[in-house]
Amino acid sequence: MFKKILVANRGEIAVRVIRACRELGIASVAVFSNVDRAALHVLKADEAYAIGAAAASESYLDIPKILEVAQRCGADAIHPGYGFLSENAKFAQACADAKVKFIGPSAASTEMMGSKTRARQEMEKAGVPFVPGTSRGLESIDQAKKVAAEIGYPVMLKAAAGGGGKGMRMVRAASELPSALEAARSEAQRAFGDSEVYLEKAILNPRHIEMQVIGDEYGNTIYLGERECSLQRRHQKVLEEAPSPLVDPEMRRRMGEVAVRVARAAAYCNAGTVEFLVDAEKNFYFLEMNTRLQVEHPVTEMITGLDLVALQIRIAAGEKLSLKQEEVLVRGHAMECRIYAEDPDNNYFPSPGRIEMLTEPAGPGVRLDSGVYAGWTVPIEYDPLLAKLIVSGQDRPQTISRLARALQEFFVAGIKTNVSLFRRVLADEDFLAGKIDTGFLERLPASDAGAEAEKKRNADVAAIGAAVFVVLDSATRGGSNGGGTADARAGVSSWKKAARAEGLM
Amino acid sequence: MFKKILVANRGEIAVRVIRACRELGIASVAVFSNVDRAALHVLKADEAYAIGAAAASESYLDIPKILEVAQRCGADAIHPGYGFLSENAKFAQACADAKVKFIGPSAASTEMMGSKTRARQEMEKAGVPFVPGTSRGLESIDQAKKVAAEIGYPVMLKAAAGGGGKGMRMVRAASELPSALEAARSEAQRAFGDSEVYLEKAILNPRHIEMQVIGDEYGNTIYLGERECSLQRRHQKVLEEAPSPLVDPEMRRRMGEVAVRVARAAAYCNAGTVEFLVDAEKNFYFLEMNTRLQVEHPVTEMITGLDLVALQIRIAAGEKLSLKQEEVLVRGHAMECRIYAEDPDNNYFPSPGRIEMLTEPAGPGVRLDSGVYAGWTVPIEYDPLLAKLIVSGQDRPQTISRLARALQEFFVAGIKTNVSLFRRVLADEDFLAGKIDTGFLERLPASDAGAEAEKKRNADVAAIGAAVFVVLDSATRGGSNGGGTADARAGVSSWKKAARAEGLM
Amino acid sequence: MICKVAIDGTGYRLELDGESGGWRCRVNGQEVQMDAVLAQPNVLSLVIQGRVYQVRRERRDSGWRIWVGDICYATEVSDPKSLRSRKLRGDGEKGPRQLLAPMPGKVIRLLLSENSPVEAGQGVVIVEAMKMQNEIKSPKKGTLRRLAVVEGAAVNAGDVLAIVE
Amino acid sequence: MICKVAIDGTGYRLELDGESGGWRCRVNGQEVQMDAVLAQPNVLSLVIQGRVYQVRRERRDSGWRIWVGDICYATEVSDPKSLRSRKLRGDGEKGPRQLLAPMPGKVIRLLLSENSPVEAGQGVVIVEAMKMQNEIKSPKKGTLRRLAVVEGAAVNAGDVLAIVE
Repeated sequence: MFKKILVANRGEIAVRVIRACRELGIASVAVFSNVDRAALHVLKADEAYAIGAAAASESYLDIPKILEVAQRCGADAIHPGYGFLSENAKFAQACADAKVKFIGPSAASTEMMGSKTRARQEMEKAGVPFVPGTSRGLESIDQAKKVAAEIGYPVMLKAAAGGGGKGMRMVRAASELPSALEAARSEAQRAFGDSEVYLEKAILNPRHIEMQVIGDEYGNTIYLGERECSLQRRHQKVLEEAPSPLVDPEMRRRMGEVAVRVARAAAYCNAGTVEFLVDAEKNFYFLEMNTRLQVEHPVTEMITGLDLVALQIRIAAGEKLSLKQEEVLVRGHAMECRIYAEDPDNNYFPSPGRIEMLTEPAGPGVRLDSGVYAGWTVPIEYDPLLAKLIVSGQDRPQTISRLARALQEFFVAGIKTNVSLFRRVLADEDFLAGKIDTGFLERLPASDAGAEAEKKRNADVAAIGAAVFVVLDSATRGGSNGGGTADARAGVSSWKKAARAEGLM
Repeated sequence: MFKKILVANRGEIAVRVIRACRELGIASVAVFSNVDRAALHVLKADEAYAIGAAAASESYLDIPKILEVAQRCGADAIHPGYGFLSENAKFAQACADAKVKFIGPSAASTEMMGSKTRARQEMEKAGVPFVPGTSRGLESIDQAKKVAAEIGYPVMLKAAAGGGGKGMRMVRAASELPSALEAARSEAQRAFGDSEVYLEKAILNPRHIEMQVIGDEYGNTIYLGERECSLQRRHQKVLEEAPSPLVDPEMRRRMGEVAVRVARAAAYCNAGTVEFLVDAEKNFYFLEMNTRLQVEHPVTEMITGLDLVALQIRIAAGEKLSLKQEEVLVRGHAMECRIYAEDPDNNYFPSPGRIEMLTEPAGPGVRLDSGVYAGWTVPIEYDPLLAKLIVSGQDRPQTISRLARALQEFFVAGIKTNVSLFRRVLADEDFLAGKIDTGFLERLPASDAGAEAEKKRNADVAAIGAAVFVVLDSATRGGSNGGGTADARAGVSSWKKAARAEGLM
Repeated sequence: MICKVAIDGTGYRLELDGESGGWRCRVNGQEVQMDAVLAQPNVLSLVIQGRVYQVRRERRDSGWRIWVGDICYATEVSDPKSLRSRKLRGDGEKGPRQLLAPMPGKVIRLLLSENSPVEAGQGVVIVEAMKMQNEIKSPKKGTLRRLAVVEGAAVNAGDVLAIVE
Repeated sequence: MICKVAIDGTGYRLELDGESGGWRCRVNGQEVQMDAVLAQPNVLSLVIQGRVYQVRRERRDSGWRIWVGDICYATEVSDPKSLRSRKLRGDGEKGPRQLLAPMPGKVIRLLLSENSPVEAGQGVVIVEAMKMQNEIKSPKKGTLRRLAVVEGAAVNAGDVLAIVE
């Protein structure tokens, strides 16, 4: 087993990997950019090293710097998390050259899957079902127009090196194509350092369902069930669940077997995810393979009882997969909410800044994978994901009501979060019935009648609360508007005494 | 289903029940004594009512007051939690008389099991295996001496109305019997309002293993697997796990079937626990039935995926048990640590007081059922249980290393806790091998070589940290020892600027 | 103690009084059975006629935010002048309107030039933050009177990006 | 800045210096590569020669407690006098010794009367707290010189219960 693992990431996923390392008795090494010195992953690691400026290209994407730290501190493996360098075949190769084990698939597998066009060619050979489109990067706007006209609008532009919605554009008409292509290319260049973009038929309001697979170095590959990831905004997943309300055991088996076939065709080792588009008739089409841990891996962990990060590490260390396909025991239901620093009342604009107050949910069936803490200033440079709230229950209805309860316990002040969005989702009848697709969030009414009624009803409570704060503030300061004890750590009763002593009450 | 449930308890279990109510869409009502106005269960409930003085006899044990609140607020059911009135048949009867549903077994079942002597008589009739002893309360010291002489020392004195170690005394010789009997009687009187005490043969260092059962009002009764509860100090459980490392599937089935027979003999409805003493030869003896939810119920929830409190409420509302014995799907392993406010370095004396700092563990496999928060003053009047840390894993070794990781994340200042005790337990070779019995904690060495070495090694880190605090304090106050910004919510970098501006650095 | 507060712009007059064992509270002259304790800094537990509320305060430059559970109220206390001045701050359709940066970030593109006509909802500036491109749109139809930023500029939340007239 | 601290009674001399971009630190004259940030009130993150430490401070009447991870150190800072005075406080076997209440609670039983002989480890007083009876034992063999409490008395942590000589 490894002695020391460098975690080439930040935020909640770095914390997640550090926890797994600790549970395996492996020392963990954090790396951090200038704005992340006080980030949670740095606080929680065993060792930590600065790797440069805030811009990811000068720190979390800087391969030589990261490898230099790994060798200086004696790390024998690197976990890339998701995003950043996790699907960068050059990085995997550079690790191999430096004799540091990359915890993930080989550079060759990553490279094949990393180029969506090449992946498509290989997977078509292996008989995997596909959505019609180009299997190569677009060379010109004219070519794009021609292909789009052939397969018919709407079409989807996608970054060949992409993932997570970056560099993706839906195009509904030929007139939109030039500006959309330019935007997609520039976003792809900025996000992945590669502007290659391809085109395929857009399936309107499909479901997005993915299958977790995992394989060891000895050719054993199994699937661990699907995740329903249809709730997306701007192609960014927002809420995931497992199992999918759509998928029955037979469909699960078929998808699982295709996913394993995909992995085998790529000689894939370690944890990976095969994404499918599913249409209204339950047909599924291969979308891409994510050659890394997914953000939403916890929902699979909850329903299988497995620890995917620990399995990743064990497999990378050369262990055999510890269970067979028939030993995968799926039980119950799980959902994950991605808590983003964004303002749902203001077009979901990012909301970085200082977390002034933070109350986190807990109790039965609640798991929180967080990358932040009260007092931490969320920087503007990175992904707005603050934390993942994952809940599990006996079945889907219990999981939903538990999630609603946990969200009610979640409180953040100082920055805005999308918590209120989930309240609307969980109250929606289509959602409750499992009728979801990638257009769900767009159709979801922005107004929340329940919240508005509650707001009206409780306005006098807010008034009373405000007045109590005024009284408490004045009780020790003597002023009428000072920043008194109600801010500080006042005892529950001490202010009352003080107020009485000063004749204020 | 009920519309409103009054929770006749406090602390973590009241919070647990309130959460279950919220998930079921039921309004929850907290009751509180004078010292509990700011307690977490009050903060989390939908409604809250004061019920009297700090002494439990004047509040949490005051049946008329609690029923008066239930009727005033329109609660249609009462959940008693554990302890307090949970095993008081008079309370169950008073609820029935007041037409408020008591969430638990009938007064008759509780009464039968509540008197350990009567329980013994009934269970002997049903052919349940027993430890030799009196099946009636002791009438005199002379009788006690006579019985003890017959069955041989050591013997155990137990409160007939008891549970949780209160009113229990091990007696090793006849000379100790008078004072032990008096002490047990007075403790029983104080704890349960009933001084009846009985006597039985003490089985030295047995295991304490219990079986969870649950039955509905239609005669369906099933078992949900065992819990290993051998780690006890002063007869108070400290760490529980499920499954027991001792119990194999065959033994589980036999114990489960005896437990179901016990429940049936008592016409038992709702959740209950049948406790067994298990000797070195794997013989198990009926000890008692706890006619309520156990403190340690979460470990069963973790391995079965069920929500016992939700099931309790559903059954009390007249629903049928939703699953059959063969549908109980046990997966993985779980452990619970009871975090007590007590000082492990000072004979485990209680340590009530103000919680100055609190950091709670989270992440994969970690569940925290807490009754406290930072800033809350733990009162001296009640049980020292602050919170329960429950972790689950794929198997026992993973669960142990995950628990160790979670304990490392747990930090409390202001009051002392027993967290360091668990560190010693988890490092013990016998514990790791599953070789535990009720004498384990007594035998566990008080010293912790690992911690002592770490303490020595890191003393200079403490010195550096202290000096940094001195610098930060002086940076804004100008004094050398003031209570400066390091207390307050200073930005990560602002103090540096201040320090530089004042030429201190 | 008498206290005036405005909750989302609506004024309330409160009389609060603490006796031994409890509070007395009047809201707009009407007696309300209420108890309050400060559970944590800026976190109150209120019990009003038996119902429990968790009330939190967040201090902002513009006043307080008072949270009742997870619902947020813009709150101003005891300063009638600021109430009045807020009402005077033009939010109407007439007159020049400022485009403010809704979050800190970097201006990566100007979509229009000064003095061009602009539709309501048309994009004016793109600000990148947290790896997302956010199009800042005109709140009204008119003329882009001024662009206050250049491409590449770092902006803070609330900074003026442009003025539409 | 020069700073003297005592950690569990052992003295350290520290020189700390903050430059732009980092700290300089000497411990007992020896240079140590160190960086520090205040993550939360009373919570520091230290990185010392690459290793990460979470250091917390708890203020007590008797000085600070400094926690490195979950290990606690009694700490006194910058006041040589208090270091000396602590050493003078007799904790030896000779002379009268006080029995102090280790926690707040209620005295429910006196097990000995004044002037009775007492063995080391013998119970003297029973204090009930958090529903548990706690026997407070004599730290030495001698005579119970004084009982400072009566049955039923409420005591706070640190209150003198009895004196054994």
